[in-house]
Formats: sequence, C-alpha cells, structure tokens
Amino acid sequence: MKTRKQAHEALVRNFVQGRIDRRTFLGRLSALGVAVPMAGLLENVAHAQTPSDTLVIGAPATPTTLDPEYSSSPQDREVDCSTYDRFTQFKIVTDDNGNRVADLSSPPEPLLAESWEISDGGRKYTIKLREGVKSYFGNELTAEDIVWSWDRVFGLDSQGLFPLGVASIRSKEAYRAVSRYVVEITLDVPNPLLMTVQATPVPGAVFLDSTEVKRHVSEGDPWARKWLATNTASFGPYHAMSFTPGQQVEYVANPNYFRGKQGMARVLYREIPSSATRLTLLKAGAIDIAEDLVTRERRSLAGTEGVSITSVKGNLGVIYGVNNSVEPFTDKRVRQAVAYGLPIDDIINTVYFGDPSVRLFQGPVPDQYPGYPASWPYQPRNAEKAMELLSDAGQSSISFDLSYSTIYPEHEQIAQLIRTSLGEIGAEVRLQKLTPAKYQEQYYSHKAQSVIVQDAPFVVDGAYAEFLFFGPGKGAVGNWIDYVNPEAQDTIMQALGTADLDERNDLATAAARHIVEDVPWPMYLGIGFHMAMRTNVTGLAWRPHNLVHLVDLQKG
Amino acid sequence: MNRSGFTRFVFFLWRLYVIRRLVLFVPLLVGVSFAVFVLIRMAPGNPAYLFAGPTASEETIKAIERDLGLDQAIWVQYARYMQNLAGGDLGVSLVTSQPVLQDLVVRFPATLELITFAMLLIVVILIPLGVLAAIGGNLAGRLSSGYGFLAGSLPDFWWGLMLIFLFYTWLGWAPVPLGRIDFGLEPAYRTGFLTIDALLANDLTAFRSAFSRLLLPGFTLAFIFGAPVLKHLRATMSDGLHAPYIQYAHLCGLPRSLIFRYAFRNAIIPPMTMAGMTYVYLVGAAALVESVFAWGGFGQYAVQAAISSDYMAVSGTVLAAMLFALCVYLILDLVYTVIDPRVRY
Amino acid sequence: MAAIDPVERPDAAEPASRAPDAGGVNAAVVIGGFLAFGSILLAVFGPLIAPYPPMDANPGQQLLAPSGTHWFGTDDVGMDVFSRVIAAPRIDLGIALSATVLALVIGTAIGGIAGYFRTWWSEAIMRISDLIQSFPVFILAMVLVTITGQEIWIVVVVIAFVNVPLYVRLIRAELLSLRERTFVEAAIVLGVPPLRIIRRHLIPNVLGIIINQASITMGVAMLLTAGLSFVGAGVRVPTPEWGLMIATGASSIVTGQWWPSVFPGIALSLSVFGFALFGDGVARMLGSRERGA
Amino acid sequence: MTPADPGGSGVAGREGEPLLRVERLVKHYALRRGKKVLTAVNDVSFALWPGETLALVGESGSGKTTIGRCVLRTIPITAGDIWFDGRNLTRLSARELRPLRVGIQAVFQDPLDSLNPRMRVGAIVEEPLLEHFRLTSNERSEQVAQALERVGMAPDLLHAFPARLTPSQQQRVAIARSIVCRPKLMVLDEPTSSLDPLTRSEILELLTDVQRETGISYLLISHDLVSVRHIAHRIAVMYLGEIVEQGAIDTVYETPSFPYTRALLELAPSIERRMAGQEPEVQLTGEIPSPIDLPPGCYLASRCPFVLDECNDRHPDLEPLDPSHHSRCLRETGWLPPIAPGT
Repeated sequence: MKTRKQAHEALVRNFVQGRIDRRTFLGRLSALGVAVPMAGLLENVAHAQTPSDTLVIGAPATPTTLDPEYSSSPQDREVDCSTYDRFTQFKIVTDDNGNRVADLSSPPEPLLAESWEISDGGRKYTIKLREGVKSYFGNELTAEDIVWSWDRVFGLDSQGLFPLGVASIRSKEAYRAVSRYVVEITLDVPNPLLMTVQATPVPGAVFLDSTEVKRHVSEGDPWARKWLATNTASFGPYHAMSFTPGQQVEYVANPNYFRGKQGMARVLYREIPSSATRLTLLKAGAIDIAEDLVTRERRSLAGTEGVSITSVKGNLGVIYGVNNSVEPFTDKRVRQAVAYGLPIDDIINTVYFGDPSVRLFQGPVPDQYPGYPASWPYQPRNAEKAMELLSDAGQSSISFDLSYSTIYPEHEQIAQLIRTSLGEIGAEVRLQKLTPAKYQEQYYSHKAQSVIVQDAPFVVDGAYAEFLFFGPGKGAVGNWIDYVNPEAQDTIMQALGTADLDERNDLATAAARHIVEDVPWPMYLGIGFHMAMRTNVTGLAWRPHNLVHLVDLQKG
Repeated sequence: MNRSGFTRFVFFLWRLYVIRRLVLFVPLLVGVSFAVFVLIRMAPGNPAYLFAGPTASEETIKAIERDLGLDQAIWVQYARYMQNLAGGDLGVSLVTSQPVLQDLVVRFPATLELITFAMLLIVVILIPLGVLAAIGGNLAGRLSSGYGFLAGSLPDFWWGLMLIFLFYTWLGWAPVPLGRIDFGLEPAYRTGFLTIDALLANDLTAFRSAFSRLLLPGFTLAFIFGAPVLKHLRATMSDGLHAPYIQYAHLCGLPRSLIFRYAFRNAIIPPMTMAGMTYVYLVGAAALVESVFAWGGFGQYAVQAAISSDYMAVSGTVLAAMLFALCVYLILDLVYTVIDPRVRY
Repeated sequence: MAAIDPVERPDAAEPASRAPDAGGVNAAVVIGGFLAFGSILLAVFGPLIAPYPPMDANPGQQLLAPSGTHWFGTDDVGMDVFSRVIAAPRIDLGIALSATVLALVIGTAIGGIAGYFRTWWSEAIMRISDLIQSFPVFILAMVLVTITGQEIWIVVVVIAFVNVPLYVRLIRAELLSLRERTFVEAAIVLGVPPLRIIRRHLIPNVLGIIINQASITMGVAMLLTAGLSFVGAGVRVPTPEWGLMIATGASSIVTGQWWPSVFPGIALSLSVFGFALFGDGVARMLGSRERGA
Repeated sequence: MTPADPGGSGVAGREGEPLLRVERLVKHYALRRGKKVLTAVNDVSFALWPGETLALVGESGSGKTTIGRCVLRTIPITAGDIWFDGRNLTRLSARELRPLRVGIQAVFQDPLDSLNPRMRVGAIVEEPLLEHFRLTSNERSEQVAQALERVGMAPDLLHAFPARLTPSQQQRVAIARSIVCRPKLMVLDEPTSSLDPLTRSEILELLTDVQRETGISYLLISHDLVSVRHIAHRIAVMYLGEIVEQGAIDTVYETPSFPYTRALLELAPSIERRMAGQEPEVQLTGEIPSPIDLPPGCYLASRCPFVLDECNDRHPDLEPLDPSHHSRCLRETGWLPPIAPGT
C-alpha cells in the first residue's frame, strides 16, 4: 500500500509534469487532505461570480431602519422603493442617450390605485384600489391598509407629514375608507400634486400591510415601530427577508406580487463602506451593482470588460448650505462673500474630473425644474469682492465648522477645496467629518454651522422643491439651514397652493430669485445620476429620487 | 469532604488567579460600565433626534426622551441599564436598531474565528521559528529580534492594506478582501465560525471561500501580533537551554531529544501566557484590521459604535470584551496547573 | 500577571544582560537614533522645509504620480504627499511625545508611591490600573476620543491615560524589588524622608526601564494616534497626520494610485522602528553601566 | 541597673546612663496562613554605653539582625522599648524619628548593595549632611573630603560610581557615609562577612580606629567569632531570638557557660586547633526547633548533650553568674570545663 506521502509526491509530480490540470490536482490534493491552504491561496478571484438568480448590490451602508416613516438616508429610501408600492408610478421612457428615464412631463400612471377621480374643483379625490393585490404575507390590499398607514403617520408625528402636507392632507379627517377598495380624500385647498407625490417612495406615500403589522403592536408600541424597524410588510415586489445592519439586507421576491414574476428571485444589498472596495468587487464580478462610486473610480472603469455605467444628468445635487440663523451667516453679506469665494470650477475639475453631467445649478432648484431662475451672480470666483463684502459686514476674519458625511468621499474633497479657498478670503473653516448617524442628528436638529448635503427634490415642481428646502415651519423638512425670509416664503406658500401650472411656476421663479439674492446655499452643484453595473444587469431606470428600484432589474 | 479538605479546596480556589479575578470582576464590571455610561451620556448629541426624524415636534422629542429614559437623572438611567443587564438585555443599538446582544452574537464569532486563525498561525509558524531562533546562533537571534522590532513598528491597518495591494490588486492571488465568505455561500449557522459551519454542512466550496478570506487578515494579525510571542519564546527557550539543570542533563548523557523536551516544557509557559494575553488583546486590537477587511466582526462593530456615539452598543462591546478576557484568563489559569508542575495547589 | 499589553512590552521579558547581540548595540542605537532624531528634526523643521503648503488643496493637481516636482506624488485634492509626510511628525510626534511624557510622569509618580508604600490604597491603585488595563486599549481610546470631541489635546490625554497603568505596574514591580535593596534601608537609616527616597534613590534606578518603556510608548502612541485617525476618531482632515493620510489614500489604491497611502505608512513605520530600537539600545547601555562594565 | 532590665546590663562598674538601652524587645512576624506567628526576637534586653562595642552573635536566624533593624527602626517592633540617648525610640513616629537618626548610623553586610548604584561616591557621602545640617556646599565638600580621608579613600574616587570600586573601597564609602555626621551609635550588621580576610582586617582596624578617635559606640552584629573578639568589649550570644549568654568578651570566650556558646566557639575557625587535630568537645545534634512552635523548656534541650529532665519543662531565665556574665543554663555555674587553648 502506498503511503500518503508517496501518494502526495506522485500527485505533485504529475501536476508539475503537466499530466493533470490544476483543477484535478486541487481536487486530488483535497482528497489527500493537504489542499486546503493551497486551494485558498490559488483560488482565482475572477471566478467569484454571483449566482444567476441573485442580484448583489454593493452600497456604502445598510439602511439605518426599514421603517419608511423613519427613513432618512438614501439607503433607507432604497428599501422603501423596492419593497413598498404606491398609488401611482412614473412613466418610464427611453431618452436620447438610450437610458430608461422617468418621463417628467407625463401624468403619473396607476399602480396600487387602479383609477382616481378628482372632483369639487380639485379638493376631492376618490381613489379606487386595484383588487387582488397581495402582500408577501398573503393579505389583500384594502382601503383599511391605506387609512391605517396614514393614521400611523399622524399617530407618530413622523416624516410622512411632509409629503402628505405637500399633498394638502393635513389631518386624519381628510381621508376615509369608503368601501373595501375605495378611499376618499377631502382637501381644504385644491392640490394638483397629490397623485404625483404619491408616485414617489417617500414616507406617507407607501402603504403597509396593516393586517400583518398589527400582529406586532404592543401596549407601549401601538404602531409597531420596533418590528417595522427591522421588517417590511408590503404589497410591493420584494420583501426584506433578513436585515443585518452594517452587513446586508436580503430581499426575496414577493410570490403574491400582482404584476407577476419579478426579474430576480433574490437580492442581496450589501454594505461595503469603501467605494474603492465596491469598485474592486464590481470589476471582479463579485457584485452586480456598485452604488456611489466616486468619479475617479468610474473613470477607471472605462473600457473594463463586463462593466457598464449609466449616467443621467438628472436632478441630484451637492449642496453647500450655511445656517442662516447662526453667526456669522445671519448677515446676508457673509453668505454672499462665501458664495463669491467658492472655487466651483476647481471643484468640478478636481473632484469630478470635469464630468459633463456635473454643472452648477444657477438657483435654488435643479435646472430641469419649473421655476429655475438660471441666474447666479456669484460666479466665477471673485476673492476681492468676497473680502470686500466680509469687511462691509465687519467680519473680515471669520471661522466656522463645515460638516460632511463619511458616506461620500467626494464631499471630503469638496470640503478641503472649500477650506483652502475660503482660507484665502480670511475665513477659517474647520472640517467636521461625521458618521451618518451623527451627521443626521446635526441635520435634523439644525445644529450644523455649514454643511455639505447630497439631495434631490423628488417631486419635479419648483414650488415643491422651494417649499422642501426653504419653506416656513416644520413642514419644510429640508430647511435645515433655517432660512427665514417672510417675503420669499410667502411667495413659496402661494405657489404651493396654486393649481394653475403657469401661474404656479411664475410664482416659484419669483421666489427663487428672492432666494438667490439671499444665498442660503452658497453652492448647489448638479452632479448627475451614475450607476456602475455588470453589463448583464438590465432594466435600470432613472427616477427623480435617484434610487434603484429592484423591480426594474433583471440579469441576462 | 472533611473540614480541612474543604478549607484546602477553598484555598485552592482562592489561589487560582481567576477566582480572585471573578471576585474582583463584579465591582470592576459595575465600575467600568458606569464610567462608560456616564462618559457617553456626557457626550454632545441627543439620540432622541435620530429616533424622531426631522419632522418631529418638541413634544415628540420629549416623549421619545421619556421613552428612552433620557430625561431622568444619570444614575436612574444607569440603574435601569444594570437592571436590564441582569436580565441579559444590553439595550438597543441606535445605529442598527437591533438589540445589542443580538448584534454581538452575530459579530463575536466572526472576530473569534479570525483571531483564532491568527493564533493558529502564530502557534504553527511562529512558535517553531522561535524555537529555531533559540537553538540557532547569533544570526538567527538577530533576525528574530529584528523581526520583532519591525513587526512592532508596522501599523497593522496599513500592513493589511499593503497585503491587499500586493496579493489582491497586484498579484491577484488573494480572494476579494471583503467580508468572510463569498456572497450566497453562507452555511447554516451552527457555531458562527464559517469554516467550521461549512465543514459541518459538508460544503467544501463554502469552506474554501471562508478559509481563503481568512488568509490575508489572519496573516496580517499573526505577523504583527505574533512578534512579541516569538521574541518571548526565543528568550525563555534560550534561557532554558542554557539553564544549569539542562547542562547537568547533558553531562548525565541524557538523549538530546529528551533534554530538548525538558527545556521546551519549561520555556513554553511564559510565551503561553503571552499568547493568551495576545488572544484577549486581539479581540479589541483586531478592530482596525477588521475595518480594513470589512470583516463585520466585533472590533468593527466597536469602531462603528464608538464613532457614532452609539452608547448602548459601546457599553455592550466593552462589557463583552471584558467578559471574554475573563474567560480566557480562566482557561489560561487552568492550563498552567496542567502544564507547569511547579504550580501545585 | 494581568492584562499587560503584549504589544506594548515586547522586551519586558528579556533582560538586557542576555542580549545576544551585545556587539550590535551600537549599530542599533545608531540606526534607531538616526531615525528617531530624524523624526524629531522633522517635527521641528518639517513644516518649514516642506516644498508645498501641507494643508492647502491644489486644484487640478490631484493624484499626480511621484515625479521630480512631487517626489511622493499628490493626493486626491492635489496636496503634495511629500510635504505632508514631512510635516506630519509635528502632529504625530507631538501627540506621541506629549502623551508619553504625561503617561511617564503620572505613571511613575503613582507607581513610585504604590511601590514604596504597601498600604491598602496602593492596592487600590493597582486594582484601578487593572481595571483600565482589562479594557481593550484601542476601543477604550476610541470611545474616549469620540465622546470627548476630536481635539488634539484630548487625543494626547487619552493616549496618556491608557498608558499610565503600564507605568504604574512596571514602576511598582521594579520598586517592590528595589525597595529590598540595602541602599534603600541605608537611606531610611540616614533619615531621608520617603518621597525623597523615591525620587533620589528609587526612580533613578529604574531609569533604564523607564526609557525603554517610554520608547515603546512613543511607538505605541504614534500607532494609536494613526489608528484613531484611520477610523475617523483622531485628528481632523486636513491635518497632516500619517494615519489620516493612509486612510484617505487607501481608497485610491485600487484605482492604481498607491502613493498617497504607501509613503505615510513607511514614514510612520520607520519612525516607530527608530524609537523602539533607540530606546532598547539606550536601556541596554544604561544597564551595562550599572553593572560596572 | 534598672528593675526593667532583668537581663542585666552586663558590665559591672559601668558609670552613668547607657547610650542605648533595649528593654524586653519582642518582634513577631505574622504568617500569612492561619494565626501563627514567627518569633524572631523574644524578650531581649541589653544596654550599651558610650565608647563601647557590644557584639550580638549567633547563627543565621537567631534574631540578631532583626534586633539591629529594630534598633535602627527600619521595621516595626512588636513590644518592648528602645531608649537611645534618653529618648524612647519606640514611641516616636517616623517623622519624629528622622532628626534623631543623625545619632544612629549603620554599616551593612553587602557594601555594593548598600550604595545607590546611580550615585557617585561624593554624593553618597554627602547625603546625610544634606538631610541633617544646613551647610554651604563648600562646607559639605570639606566634610565629605574629611570623612573620605578618615576612611582612607583616595580623593580622586569622589566621582566614581560604586560599581567601579573594590569591595574594600565600597565598604569604606559606606563607613564614610555613616561617620560623616558624627553619630553616637553605629549598628554594624555583619560589616565584614562578605569581604575577603585581608580586607576584613583592614575594615576592622578602621572601625577600631574610628571608635578610638570619636568615642562612638558599636552594636556589632556578626556570626564571625574571630572578628568579634578583636573589636568587641562585650558579647551577647543569641539563640532562637533569645540572648542565651552575655558578658565581657574575654570571660565569655574563656569560660562559656551555655553549651550553645561553647559549641559555637569550638566551631569557630582556629588554625591552631585544626593543626592540633582536636575534635570539638561539645557537639550539638538534632534539628533547631521551629521559631513558629517553640518548645516550653530550654530551646536547646533537644540538641544539648548535657540535657537534664528539667530542661524540657522549664524555660530558664538569664541568670547572672557574676556581675559581668549572665547565662541561661539550668546547670550549676562553672560546670563546663574552660575552653581549650587556641581559640
């Protein structure tokens, strides 16, 4: 009988002499029990493909919560749009570059709402739900689910108040279930945007399977906050099967989905904090989609086999906002000086490598939005003017904090360019790099002195965008810089309540000009929507919220 | 057991260092958890905002503060925390919205697997090298001492990055430096050690994937944290080989292998302590390497918790690390009594 | 033995007398001294001799490969990596040196008292250092820095704080044995008061050990500073600091720009290496003088 | 003789107050386990007059060094009193004691170990001056130079570190340190036992000279009976924490009355006796009793070749044989034959 050692030697000899191939060699080695370490070393990364029925997305973070009412990060929202369906949806068309994009000019198309009727001069909406829509848990969608979901918003005093407010639904009395499949909404004022808002996966527009959720309420927790933080109960295409914060969300297709079979049976949404690693994994084929790559990384992918990049100009923007109610920014001249001092061209060229989709928004709303003023007197950079304004304001040497999130590496580069550039006009900028949680807290509590934010107004409407970011009161969720100007804000509110589109847009433009004069944001940079994917992934569509809808995607 | 037997047993227990540790552990635990608790609560920032979201009114925030007990005096909060702790409840993480205990149960095995693998590498590679260095001449001594200084000077996270650059980016030998296993290959949870779970599930592909992921981070840790162990072993071993009783044994004409075994047996104890301490130390010290390799273990969790001021998670990780240290010291104490004939109780 | 950081005391078990390379002492001291004093010189003059401003972004010059103009290339906002690498010791060494001195002074004082007086409170001091030491050092430092705010002086205090118990333990252990030496008894008989005995007779005799430990602490403190910055719990962007540079540079390694993180890592390693080697050599020399060699 | 001095002060005809009076000194060490104690010094009394040398001799473990330490007050004492120069040292706190220390100095067994390796000779000798006198640095240097000259040290060694000196030089430095502030009493704890014979006699000679010049008193602790005879005036023999025999040096050496003293003397190296091939006449057998479990009778009973029944039952007192000679033996005075010549 041959000893083990002899067997091993013979095997290695065969391999070295080319009589057996590597695979066989490894197989036999492992039979001998010696291959394990070597097999690991020799394993070739290029073969690490994802399974064909599973889509793997590499994201900078996992969601902080699965509860749509508390979603705040883009990752949170991505959960909402992939799991929860809404009354309506955007019409998807193919643009000049061959990208699938939402048609912003078409009216919203039915989704959970089969049809709707508007009466009483735009004050009354009667919505007929689609029948036979079933959740992952097998419960059928009824008007009760809609009512309960909205009740939850009011009960929790949560984020959904904002979109509902935009839709003029301001109290629990505004809506009721008329029958099993009919919901009736009565507004104080006419509102043209209701069904458009309801196309967007924002809190207040997503509907919970109340039958299931109610199983998880408790005395101290009547709205099942605890359970919904880590679970989904939706009528949408996907269901969050498991959620390991900091690691991954695993989605499975809802087998009862009313639109039939989804493109993927299973989706893994992995947290890969470093964009460099996401890039690497995408190149290796270990993930199918890499979210939030920085421009440099996207550029390095050019010509890489098996990888494609979808780029849409879109509405996504990077904002540099200063807190208008905190010294030294209470003085308009200081804000203007900062705007004059910012190195916009350098940022575009250095951070974004002059990418054609990156451009300065000349106003407080994205350039495709109605109400866009297309005027921005503060560029090109003018250091003398900036210093002059500062000394006029008696603030020739100021210092303040600039907060940014760890999520986007490019924001750190922008922050450094801003710091150097403002240093030249006599402003000392202290950089505050914050983890998502701390960043959000600063943002929510309006504590940041100045902050870099990446965001987009989901509803393509000037008045909506202006209200979101600069509106009065707490309904204006995005007014984290505490902008106050009664004149401008009155105009915004007037525009918001105007149903006639031309008139509405004129008012929005007027408000925008006010805001430009006040410079609450010294910089608003359109950065485009970009997604790097394996070429076998198809179906991606851009919508104004810049999020991936899993339902769009399939793997060829 | 008669009385004197019992007394002796009590003395035996007391002389086990770990029992003294245990006795000290409770006040220690209380002290540490209180310190962490107070320090973190003193930090700026109000977690209620995170819970409430941007639209919440002042009343909602107040209500959430009440809910979380944040409105109470710090010692009341602490008492509540300790009360929950006694019931195994470590609170809920702000960042992950999960019970901290559950988070730890997922992450601790990941770290344990990694550092156990690193310790195995140390034992299998470095301990023989240490013995060789002790037997070898001046050059071997210098080499190993040089290695000790070098390894002690390298930042572990940077070394990990360099290894990734070399073996993954450049040579393409190593698997993707992210996480513990290829996506979709995770074996059913049994021990939490993916390699072992894969073997239990008889899934060789999963095992290979998990094992290959262990190599780079494991080697990084072993290379850097094994150096003191090696150095220590070389010192005690060369001491042992030159000890008078060994010389005597030579004079008596005992076989070399037997003499060597005597020397080794005595020399191995201090490095064993060192290895044990390294093991405990790595639970926390692996944090950086875990972050580099996105290991998703305990250390990375601690980093995340700390930099996001996730106070429940921080308290939980600190307590878990202390508990773990205690267990390892217990095992070490027991191992001594077996190995070291001088330790008699 | 309690949770003495194995990493922080690589040499604790090896009496200098057994040095296999007694002849190599000089070479080690020279190399170590060269690196260590090189770092110190850079800490003093680095920012002055840096060819480019180490904290100013340089638009359009981002990620240039090493060349005659930029010896170590540039980083992602165009800062000159070489300038930053040589400006960094002021921060890294500044933090490490202050932390080491602070830990050394406090630790030696406490350890000296706890080692000389054998009372219940010297026991209590030991239990407290046990408590601090049973913490995972890195996690402890990270927690402390993040909750107190990321100021440089806080990093210093925290690093000192986690190192104090090492000195307390070390000095106390040494003093417990030194205390049995006759010259201490002689000093008591001479009527020297206890604190002066500690200062004049005991501490000078542990100087070699203190220096050796201090050189190790220097290294540990530098690595800890860098590690804290690496996870985002240390100094702020854009401070020239090796750990921070490694962290920001790490992301560009995969797109082929290795220089922003490789050079600071080498600089950090060399500096730590220098201090360790130098401290070890000096301790050995002091030890041999005491033996009358 | 005071009533509290049951052991007797030793020498008849001594005038005036003794410089040092130790009364009923007891030193116990508590053992860690259980409640037992180790008795190191058991009810010891003696006195020492100015200019006199009293030798405490005995085997190691007999308690002689402990007595030295008690007198130096470097260890706490269990019971008894130590009077020095009219003050009771046992009643003083460490702080109150410190200024008095100028009067009591010590020289220790291991000269190298008793010198701080990090201090130079000059600094070592200067230290007591710094502690006890306000002098200018010139005055101190002068005193240091004098002291070093007195002990026969070359002035160029002022800046040397102890490790570089010979043992003889080291011990001279230690003596210089002790005499620099002119103490009245010096405790010599085996000052020569680690030295070679030649050095030993040099140091003994030096000590004798110093005593002659300054009138200092020595409490000499030694097991070296040969050296003791050269320098001491009186001797106290210790066994298991007790003084078993005490008296003028010649009396005790010539007519030892306690068997243990006799055995000790016969074991002392003596060239003449060795050359004569003489065997010791008195040999002790058996084990020394444990100081933790002392027997009720005479502590020597188990080893004594002359043991009586009574010895096992009754613990003998230190009885005067004549005014200058005390012994703790139950047998009659003078029963042991005089020691053979040659000692």
